Amino acid sequence: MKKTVMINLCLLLTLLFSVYGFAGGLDLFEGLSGTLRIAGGTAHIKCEMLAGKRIMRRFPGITIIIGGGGSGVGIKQLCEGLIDIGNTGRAPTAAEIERCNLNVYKFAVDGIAVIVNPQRKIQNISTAQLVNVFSGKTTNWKELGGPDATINVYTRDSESGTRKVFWKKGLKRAPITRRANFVKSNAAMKTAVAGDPLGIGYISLGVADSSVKPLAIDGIYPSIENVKTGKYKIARGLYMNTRGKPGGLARAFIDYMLSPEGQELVKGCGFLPVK
Amino acid sequence: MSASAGNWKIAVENLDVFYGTRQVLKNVNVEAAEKSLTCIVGPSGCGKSTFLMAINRLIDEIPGAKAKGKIRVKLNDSHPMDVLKLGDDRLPQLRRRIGLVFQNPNVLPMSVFNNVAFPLKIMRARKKEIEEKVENALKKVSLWEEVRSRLNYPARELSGGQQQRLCLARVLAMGPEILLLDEPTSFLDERLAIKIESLLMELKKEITIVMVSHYLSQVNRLADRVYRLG
Amino acid sequence: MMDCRRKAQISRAILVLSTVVTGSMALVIFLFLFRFSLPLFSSGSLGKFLSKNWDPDAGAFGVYPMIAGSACIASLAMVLAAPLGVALAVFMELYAGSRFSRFLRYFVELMSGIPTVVYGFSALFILVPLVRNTFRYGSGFCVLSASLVLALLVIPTVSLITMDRIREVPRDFVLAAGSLGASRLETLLRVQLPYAWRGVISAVVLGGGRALGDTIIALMLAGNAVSVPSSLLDSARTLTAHIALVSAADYESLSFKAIFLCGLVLFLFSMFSIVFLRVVERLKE
Amino acid sequence: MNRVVVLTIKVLLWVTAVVVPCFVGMLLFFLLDKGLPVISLKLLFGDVAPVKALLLRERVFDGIFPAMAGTFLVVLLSVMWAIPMGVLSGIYVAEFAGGTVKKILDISFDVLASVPSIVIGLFGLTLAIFLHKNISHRIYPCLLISSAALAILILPYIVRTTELSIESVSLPLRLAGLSLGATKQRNLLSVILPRCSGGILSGVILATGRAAEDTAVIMLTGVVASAGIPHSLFSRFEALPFYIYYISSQYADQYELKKGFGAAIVLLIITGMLFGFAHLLKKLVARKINGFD
Repeated sequence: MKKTVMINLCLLLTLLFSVYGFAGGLDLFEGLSGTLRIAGGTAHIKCEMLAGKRIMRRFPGITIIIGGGGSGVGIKQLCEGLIDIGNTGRAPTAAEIERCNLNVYKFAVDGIAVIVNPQRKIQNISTAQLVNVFSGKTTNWKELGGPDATINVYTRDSESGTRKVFWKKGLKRAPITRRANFVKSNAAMKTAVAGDPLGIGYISLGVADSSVKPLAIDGIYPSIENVKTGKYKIARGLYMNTRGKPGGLARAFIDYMLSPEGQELVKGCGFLPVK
Repeated sequence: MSASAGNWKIAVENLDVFYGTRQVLKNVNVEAAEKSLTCIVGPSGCGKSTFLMAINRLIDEIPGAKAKGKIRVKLNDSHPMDVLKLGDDRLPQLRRRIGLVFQNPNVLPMSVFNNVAFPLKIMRARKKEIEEKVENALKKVSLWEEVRSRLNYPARELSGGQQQRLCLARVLAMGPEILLLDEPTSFLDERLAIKIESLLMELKKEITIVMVSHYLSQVNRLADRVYRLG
Repeated sequence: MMDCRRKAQISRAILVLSTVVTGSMALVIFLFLFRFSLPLFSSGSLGKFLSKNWDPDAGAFGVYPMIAGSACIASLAMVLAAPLGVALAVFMELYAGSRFSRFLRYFVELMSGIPTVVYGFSALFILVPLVRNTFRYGSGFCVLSASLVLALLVIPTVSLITMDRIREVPRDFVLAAGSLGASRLETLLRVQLPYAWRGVISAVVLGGGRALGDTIIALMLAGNAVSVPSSLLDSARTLTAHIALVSAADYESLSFKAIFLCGLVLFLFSMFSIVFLRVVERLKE
Repeated sequence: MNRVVVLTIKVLLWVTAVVVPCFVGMLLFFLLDKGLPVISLKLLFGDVAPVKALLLRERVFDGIFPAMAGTFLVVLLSVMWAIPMGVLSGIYVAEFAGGTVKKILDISFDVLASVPSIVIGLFGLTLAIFLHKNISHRIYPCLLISSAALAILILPYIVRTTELSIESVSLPLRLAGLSLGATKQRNLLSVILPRCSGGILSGVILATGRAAEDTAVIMLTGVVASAGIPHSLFSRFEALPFYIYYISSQYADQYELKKGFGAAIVLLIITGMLFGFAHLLKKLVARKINGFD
């Protein structure tokens, strides 16, 4: 009994230390200054912003700018040299790696959940139903056991890594209806479905919160536990990519995200740490 | 107190007109008898035109203009009334009964025919009636022969003299009881001026005319009564 | 004396230089849009870019749905804004001088100063749910929502220009019509408005250009689906929103070239509308 | 006209005159209702002391201060590019260009004024990429590129108001200076320009308002959702209109949404003040001209 208390206390202390940055992680940035540009995948943003704020609070000489656009944009801007780190929510393709001489760092594992508005009673959806809804064959909630109203499908554009993975693993490469509304990022997906009682979309597990309701697919609930055990299949790695070997701020940032402190952060964001 | 006895048609009492803060007319008193021709004379810029525009309340359309005093008018089949006290909605009616012809011919941007037909169309006359009245009016001002082949041409293409007569015809077509004329012959050559003058002599048997002019000879020939402004 | 002339020459040179730069700006923008979308014309693949499919993963780069979306949203906005704008102008002239008319004039001027993003932001939380709940079809992000708000954006343009042009109608005509017994309304409708018809057309065309050129309202409210809308409640994407959405960094890529085509279409439309207006203004009655 | 027709028309006019302001009023009221309670120093500066933030001693992460500063800087820069170019061109077109040249220039400025802002943004973006590839790898979409693109957006307004103000100076006044032996340049500087400076200034202020509210141009040329206060021309930056757009599509929680409302009100106040000031100035100028002539 006493032992568990001790362990708990220790854990709490480490947590506190890591939050306040005494525990080594932030020291990676000692002596560095300048601007670090990051863009691309939007599932990463929340987590990287948290890290960025910590770093910038401690080191006023460092500016970290994190933009979105989607995984595809991340790779393209990286290739053009417009940014230092390109986020992707999917593994870069071999062609991309070769063309831009990419170094790839996986720092988290993420699941992609199908979400609806909390007003919907539905809990579970089968893969077949999912395919029909997203390809535009099923257009009424009645067919899913809901009210007699149209289903509003929300999707991401072709730059999105989330879309690519969801399309491949969730929809089994079935086409997505052209009548779908487009949103620009994972966060925007959450806002859109939270605001539309008749909406359905797909989103990074780390970005989803209580304002939207994840659906179990074929009976399996999209939780980080189920991703970890491999039961929930629609999962993907989150990557940070650099052109060539990273140096300076980019190197430090990637190291920080992979450090125990960074990985703790990753966990806090609702992702599965890789270490 | 009121206008002196007799069959007056218009009685203007203590009329002041202001443009903004500038006073254009000061304490004007004029009386026009029914079926007569009253002339207003005075140096240019003394407000003769303003005086005419006050009678049919057209000064309301000039931003900042304001009239004070009394302008009493006795129209057929109605009681004498003070024009300045009329509500806005009755002004169109009033202006149809009191026709005004400007010194500068201000034809509307339409065809010759439509210029004369404009007031008739507004009164919702029938097509046939309009055509007749237009022809009659144009004949009265001796314009018919000149424009009958050009009725659908823009009125602006007529000569100055023709435009002036067109404007007179336009007003006559309304069949007014009172005719206000501002230098009706200023753009006309002598031959036409004489024609118009004889038309006016003819008209005043039927309707009341108030005319502004600075041709003294013309005034002497036509006027039953003369007032001097300024 | 010599010094003086020298000074004049220099100042003149500065004037000419800055005028050359600013005056050629429109041309420069055109040339660069043309330069980057040129490969589309010369390679004979223009048809591919005007097709109905936009799916970069499948190699489809058709911008036709966006052209249709722009046309639908802008024209619906104008169908609303043109009569309302002209009506407001007529109202303000009809009751010119009254307190309400003066208030309206200030209000319309204020409207022209409201940032488009503010319109979009408000409408996102009021209008979109309203449309969704009223029609019980679709998400509320649709042609109708975008057009309604665009109409608000354009109304001041239409009514202020129309009003200015009505005011330019010579006073003589107003007096003539008044003296012939026309009421103010009749004068406005039968004399002033017909005389100012070129002004009304200018107002509507310039307003239409504004509706077509605005990005943020359609981006926020139209839903951005890549398909030709078949009802007012369908989601649609405009050319402008498409340019904003396809963020890319590589101007050699096909999706970026398609974006330049969108830009070129928008540019050509605004150029033709200006030329059209010049021709209209020069027409005789 | 028929009484019924007249009545119908009048009713329609009244309905328009009441409904349009009501509709706009509703949108604004909603905004004020949601946003006014949020307006506070906390909205602007988050948890940082205002003085420290203003002196750039401490960085603001949770307030809209960086967005306001970004908007201020990008607008200031764009106006700085656009005023000299625009006014000089306006002077040339009004005073020196004649005949065909003037006609071509007028058309060119009208076309430029009607080019959608997103197209100008696209121009700026491509320019940035081009410069990045061919001139210097240090150039990205940034404050400099954004302000230059915004300058292109507002240039035609400034040229046109300058031109119109100069042309509205009456002939007698022009001749008065010239008849006293002034050169054309002298006359321009000491008679004509002072006379129409008010008109030009009100045009410039209106153009400033245009630059402050535009979202499309900066969206493509360097604005981001969080960048802090830019410390050089080559930095990315934040801006109020983009912040509002960004929040609208992806607010994380209700507090962030409220900040969006607050930011919308702040932007409305800024542009409203600029427009109000410009109109006031226009009126003063009109009165002055009427008073003298």
